[in-house]
Amino acid sequence: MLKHLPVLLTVMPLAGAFLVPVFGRSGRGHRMALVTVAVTLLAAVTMLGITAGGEVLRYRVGDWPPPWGIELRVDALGALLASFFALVYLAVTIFAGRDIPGELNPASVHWYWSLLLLLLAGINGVVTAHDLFNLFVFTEVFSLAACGIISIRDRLDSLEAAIKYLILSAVAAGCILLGIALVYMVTGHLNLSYLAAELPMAARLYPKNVLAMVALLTTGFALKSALFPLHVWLPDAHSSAPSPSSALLSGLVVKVGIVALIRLFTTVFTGPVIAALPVPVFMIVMAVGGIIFGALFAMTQRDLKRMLAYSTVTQVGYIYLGFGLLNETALTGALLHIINHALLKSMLFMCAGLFIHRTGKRRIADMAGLARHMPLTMSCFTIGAMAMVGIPVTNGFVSKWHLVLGTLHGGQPLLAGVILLSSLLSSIYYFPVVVAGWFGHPASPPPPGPEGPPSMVWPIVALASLCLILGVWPHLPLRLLGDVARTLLGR
Amino acid sequence: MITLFGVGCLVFLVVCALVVARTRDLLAATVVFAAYSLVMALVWQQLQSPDVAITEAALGAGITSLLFLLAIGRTRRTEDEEG
Amino acid sequence: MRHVPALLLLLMVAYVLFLTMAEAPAFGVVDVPSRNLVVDRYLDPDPEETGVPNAVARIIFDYRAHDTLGEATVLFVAVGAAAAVLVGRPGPFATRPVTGTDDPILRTVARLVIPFVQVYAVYVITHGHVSPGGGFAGGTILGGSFVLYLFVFGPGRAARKLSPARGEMVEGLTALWYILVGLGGLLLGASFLANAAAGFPLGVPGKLLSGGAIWLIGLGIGLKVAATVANLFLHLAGES
Amino acid sequence: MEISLGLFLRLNYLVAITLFLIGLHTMLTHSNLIKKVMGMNIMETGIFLFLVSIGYARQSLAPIVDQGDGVIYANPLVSAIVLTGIVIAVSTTAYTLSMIVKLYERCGTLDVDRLERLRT
Repeated sequence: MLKHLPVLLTVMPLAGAFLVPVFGRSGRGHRMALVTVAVTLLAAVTMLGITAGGEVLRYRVGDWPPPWGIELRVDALGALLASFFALVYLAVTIFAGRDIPGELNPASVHWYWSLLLLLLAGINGVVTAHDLFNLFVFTEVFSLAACGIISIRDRLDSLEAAIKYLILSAVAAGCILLGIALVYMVTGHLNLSYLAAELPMAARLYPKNVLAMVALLTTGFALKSALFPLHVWLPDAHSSAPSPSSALLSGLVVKVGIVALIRLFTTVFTGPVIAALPVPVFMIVMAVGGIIFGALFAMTQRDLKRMLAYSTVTQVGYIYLGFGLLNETALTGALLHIINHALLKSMLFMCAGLFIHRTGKRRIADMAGLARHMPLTMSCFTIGAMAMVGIPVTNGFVSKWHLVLGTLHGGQPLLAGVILLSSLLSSIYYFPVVVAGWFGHPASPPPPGPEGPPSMVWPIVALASLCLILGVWPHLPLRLLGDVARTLLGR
Repeated sequence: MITLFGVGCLVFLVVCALVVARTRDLLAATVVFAAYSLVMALVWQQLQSPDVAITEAALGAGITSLLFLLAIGRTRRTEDEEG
Repeated sequence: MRHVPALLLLLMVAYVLFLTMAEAPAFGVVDVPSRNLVVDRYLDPDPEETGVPNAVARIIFDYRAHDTLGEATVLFVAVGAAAAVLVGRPGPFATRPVTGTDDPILRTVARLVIPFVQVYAVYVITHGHVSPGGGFAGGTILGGSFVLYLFVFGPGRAARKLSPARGEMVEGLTALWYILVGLGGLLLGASFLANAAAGFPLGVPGKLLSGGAIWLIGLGIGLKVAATVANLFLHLAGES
Repeated sequence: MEISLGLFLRLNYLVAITLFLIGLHTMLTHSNLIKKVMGMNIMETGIFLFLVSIGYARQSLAPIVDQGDGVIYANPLVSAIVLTGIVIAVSTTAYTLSMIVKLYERCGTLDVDRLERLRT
């Protein structure tokens, strides 16, 4: 059974998602989703145990050998991402159990659980894919499911945001598919390893074709992962979705595009193939734009979820910055930041969701004095804000530290300045919320009562403690990711 | 495929696409789009991909056009908001 | 004027793509890089590996069946998300365009035509492995016969034939069928979605009952697509 | 000169890219949502035409491989890719149109610019 885990990682959530409309209509959907996510988490952690030593799990779907059939691969990076993503998923799914039924039309609640599992299947499909077209198909699965968990909230602004997101996703899908067509035309392969072997030859014979292909694929995946200036869909989509969806969209979904790009740039577009094309430089420029502008826009927001969404634009910029530098320390920082930001931003969005659930208000000004009524949630929000700014003992500090070191190793002290400047900007928009939350006076106090249902408070507390644990003892993921970064860069 | 008929089909496709893009009447655009899909199916038949041609005729020309018709029926017929 | 950036972008894309096309491998030639060992095996004239002569069916239901699972999932996601949106409260500008017709000619013709359409659809679904067509095209035609019924007799009567709840159930079960066939390959000692390697009987190539898992998956896909199309149009016609 | 000759010999590719660009242009510049979806479909069929053209060779036959030896068949892999692509395109279209219908029910407009003005 162990050798089938790479494919089961995708197939189990799929089976769960197909079962929900059959059996999950009468309120059982949430429990079915929970069980499925838990089993997926178990599978991912098992694979992490196997691959942590450097082993790569290869799986031939349908028993066909690679160039003919579809190959799946799980390395330490894939297993680590799948584990953390499933962990965040479990917390969000527990949280959503009390939040979602009140937010949605009762006739569509069971679809929410189904779409949630389909989104997980899409993410896992992309993380495990080792075939370009397979990657595209599962990219579409997660893109459509991501729109689905936005538009399911029966409001005008959610619909508008989902349409915008879906149309831009379709442009991205067009770019990716045309890129795949171009690369298939000159190599005749879709498997990533075989592509990598054929591509140097093809780049000599048809250089323009290969360059256009790299540009199209990069644009497509950058659009899906909201790299500045292609982020225009993100603030609306992430702020108008139901809070559990926002947590997943900001925490996980934007990262999947980056993971796909990291895979492509470390296995296929290596060395001479992209030597003529300054993609990394381009990425760094865009990343710096995202870091600065995301922070500036976040400062002007009055809606809490919109502010968090713009902060995601900044954080995506950090990850692209570390990736574009292409040195070991920076890449380690970027990979660690993918995980840290997944934990942090999901936690912050769940805090925001609980504030909204409890008070019915969503403006930043309404958070004043809430610590008196919701001390645990406010503490967790404070931890998240500290980590976003990059204060020591939180996990955000560790990844930012590695990114700064990476810029120095890469001989770019100016970029280190950008990171520090943006930390300053983050503190300008995060800390007033925290200070007002603890010391402000509420305009209208919320109705008396407990902080919130335990199933909504504890997932937040669990993720916040994990953020602190990873901030104090970052060695385990760091050592693993350091090895991964070395392998990816081929050293 | 490099027959007069094939070239004619390709020219027809481009003309149809331009008409769909330019016309302000969404219903007319849908009808032209259905014709476009059918000719596209014909081109794929000539390119020796009958599986794709059948699927395009059923899904692209049939289902997609019907979807557009229903969507226009539930919304408005012209692209201009004042119409 | 606000379209100027978009136009500049398009001109740039057009310039790059046309230059690319001018130096791409020639059109209509056998000697191109995409015709390599991969395609040769797919086109193996002896169908002993898969048991079916239609090379496209070989690929979508056997060699690359995992992609087709993803494709069926995309369809499931899209129609599920659409259904979840469409059952929402009606807004102030709501209309119902499909009411059916009282025209006796239309009703009689529809009654006569629908059985023939359905027989043809079943033929296309069940012969997907030996001739062009297959689950996706045939399923669409089968769903199309339901759409014809819907347009002629109105959404109320159509929903009595197949209610949205029942349709969703059929969709879920047929999608599960795909996974079950795949898991069958896994439990028989091979991999997920394995066909001949797992010992599915391939039968005599060219016959109706041949191709093992290919035939089973094609059947499930046909039913799933039909249910999906029917369900989608029922929701879009305003019946929920 | 060289470029135009190269493009003429690859007429199918030229038409496919032209369709892709027409569709992309419609998607990016039209403010009507249904028109944008039509543009999306044209863009995607352009890509499919490109893919199918890659698989064609002169005198090739449809890839139903029971026609004896020494026959050239069209590339079946691109057909499989295009089949998947068509289904994905139709799914996206269906979902987008459903959302557009619901959006219109709420606010009575299909125009993105007007939606923007309604919001402010």
